[in-house]
Amino acid sequence: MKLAVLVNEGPYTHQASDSAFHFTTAALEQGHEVIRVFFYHDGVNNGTRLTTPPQDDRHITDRWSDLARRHDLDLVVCVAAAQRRGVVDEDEQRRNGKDANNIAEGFRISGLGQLIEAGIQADRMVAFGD
Amino acid sequence: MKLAVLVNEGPYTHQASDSAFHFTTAALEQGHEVIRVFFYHDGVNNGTRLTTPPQDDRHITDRWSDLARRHDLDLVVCVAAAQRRGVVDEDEQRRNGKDANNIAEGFRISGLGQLIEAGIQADRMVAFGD
Amino acid sequence: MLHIVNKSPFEKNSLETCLRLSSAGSSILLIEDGVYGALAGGEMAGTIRDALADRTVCVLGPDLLARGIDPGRLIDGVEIVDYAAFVKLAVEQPKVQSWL
Amino acid sequence: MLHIVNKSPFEKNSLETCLRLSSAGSSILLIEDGVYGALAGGEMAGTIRDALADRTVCVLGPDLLARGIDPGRLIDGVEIVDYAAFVKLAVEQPKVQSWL
Amino acid sequence: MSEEFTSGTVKKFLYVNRRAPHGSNYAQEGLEVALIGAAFEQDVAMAYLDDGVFQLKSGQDTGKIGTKNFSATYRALGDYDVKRVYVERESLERRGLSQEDLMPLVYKDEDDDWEEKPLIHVVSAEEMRRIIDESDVILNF
Amino acid sequence: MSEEFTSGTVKKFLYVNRRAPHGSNYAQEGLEVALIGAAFEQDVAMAYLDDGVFQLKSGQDTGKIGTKNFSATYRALGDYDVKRVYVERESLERRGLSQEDLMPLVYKDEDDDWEEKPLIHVVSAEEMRRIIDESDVILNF
Repeated sequence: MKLAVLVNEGPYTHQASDSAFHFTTAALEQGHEVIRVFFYHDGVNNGTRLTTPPQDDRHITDRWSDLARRHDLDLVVCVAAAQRRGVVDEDEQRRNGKDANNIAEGFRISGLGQLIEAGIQADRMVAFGD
Repeated sequence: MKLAVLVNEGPYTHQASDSAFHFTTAALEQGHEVIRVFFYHDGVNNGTRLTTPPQDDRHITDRWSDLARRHDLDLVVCVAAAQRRGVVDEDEQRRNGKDANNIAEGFRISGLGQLIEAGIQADRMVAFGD
Repeated sequence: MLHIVNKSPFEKNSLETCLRLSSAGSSILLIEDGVYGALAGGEMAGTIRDALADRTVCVLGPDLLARGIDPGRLIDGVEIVDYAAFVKLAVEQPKVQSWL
Repeated sequence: MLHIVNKSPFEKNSLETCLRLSSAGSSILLIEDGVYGALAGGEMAGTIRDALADRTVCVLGPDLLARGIDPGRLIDGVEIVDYAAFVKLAVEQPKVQSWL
Repeated sequence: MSEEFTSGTVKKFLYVNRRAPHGSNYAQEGLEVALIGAAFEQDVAMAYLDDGVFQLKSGQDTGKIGTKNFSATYRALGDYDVKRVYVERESLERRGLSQEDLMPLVYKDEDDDWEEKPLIHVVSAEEMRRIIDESDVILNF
Repeated sequence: MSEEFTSGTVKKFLYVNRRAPHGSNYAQEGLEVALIGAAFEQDVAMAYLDDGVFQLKSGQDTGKIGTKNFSATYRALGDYDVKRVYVERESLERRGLSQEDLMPLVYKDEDDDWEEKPLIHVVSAEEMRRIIDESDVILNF
């Protein structure tokens, strides 16, 4: 079955990103196709490579990047939400005249249309948030 | 009177940072001394220079930076909370082997002790959050 | 003491807890979504009226205006304050607590 | 339909609203802080028991364990599921809604 | 827009709005989803319940808190071909509100000589339950 | 630590914990503040009420959700010279809990031959109100 996942909160502050990760992993293990993980609201903060969590804690962003690499997952960060919160890739850096970018490996920035498309294409969309 | 302000939520997602800004401005206008604004939890996300909010919206980070410049405000971002969320200055960039930093002008990263000190030194500490 | 409540009482329990644990003589300031607690016709109105017997209840005017609530819709006895008065409340009361 | 609730009913109104607006035959899954809603001794227990008459109520085991709640403390009839069963619930039910 | 994905598939999207405006921006960002979504030619409906009914309160003016007054954007719903906006009666009543407190949203009915028609339908919990059950993709903001 | 700031001033700090653990990290980051704060030789007390009482529930095991099990850290409170931990009885009762459900936190009393003494005091709403009123700096997490 085709599944899509929506993540509405940032890493560490709320459990949403953890729950979404475990759900996505379990879905992949059962052979389902996860067509997209969309990061909206504060969820965009999952996509920064600048985090350094304590050594004895999980690394939420790296975990998503790894999962994306192994399963060819499409991790999409909403551009409008990302601009408000300072998550930037090379394109956005150039377009908005910023002097740095912070997007993590495996994440891409795109429009809200990608969320709607996921809703249309997927058999189920499961949302995690506050 | 000596006041301290605590901001526990990031920009745009919650009104906390807006309320804290208006409160701080009003306090300064009345001649009070604001000895520190401390950013904790998701509040650390106020201190990134990479945001690009819509043209017709307020720029929350720039507004804090401007206020700090005009009133010599001490804007402190909690280091432990910042590491979890990817807010990085040059020191943190070096220490954690990151390839970029994103701290905004007028903000500095320091320890939680700065919050306790503010609580001891200030006559009143006012917290804004979720 | 100045107690600050910023959440709608229809969604979260902050106002209820603040009313349970605030003492006579204290001031309660409703800000952000907390201002909905002052609606005269709302389910919480009775509890707020009880509190008014021995506590002061204020709402932040700018937040009220943002939400389109006419002052005439508020519980009688609730005062409307601006940010300047918010600062004065924090300074006049010996202590401040935000019920986050 | 699968209804997912992730907030404690003692703090927020999500579970109450989910119970009001879910239909007979639907499944309700409590995750994260939502698992506290399944406590047999809690104030919400009566509402959950009523829902069990025509709906299925599950709690996510890993979240229950994290919070130190022994399965013996849950309302009778509430099922404990793991992440694999969470996925199965989402797949078996024709639609999914998270009450965020 | 993205016809390769959308052609042929029309799903019932329901956006459930349960939070007050301004205190957080879930309301604003939720509205953005609905408006973008309308361009995909899906069957879109909005549900307002719990504190979400405050989003539709008339007379909102954010001038003194300096945030964006997105409440004007709700008036665009009709232009974006969203014709079904449901508000739960019980949620209104618990908050001491009635339909008269809400913005008078309208749409122009192209099948009826572009007559202006009300967009908001105040419904019971029972009707809201059915609306939810009949939707395919349900997102809460 | 920072003696230039703290010498001479001893304030009553009260950390009010009202949120459940794990669903959000306010509990964990609030505990971090209390432990750092203890090093400043202030008079520190903890209050647990509403869903905050769940923070002290015994037997927490985050192994299967992969988050940090910071509940062990509460046992350090006594070592950090925090000797007053108050739990509101009404909050426990509404959740069907009693003191037996909580971690048995203790501290070693240096004035009483280092005897282990219980750290947790279950108090009424009335007592909690007085504890709050008597504090100087009150932070909610």
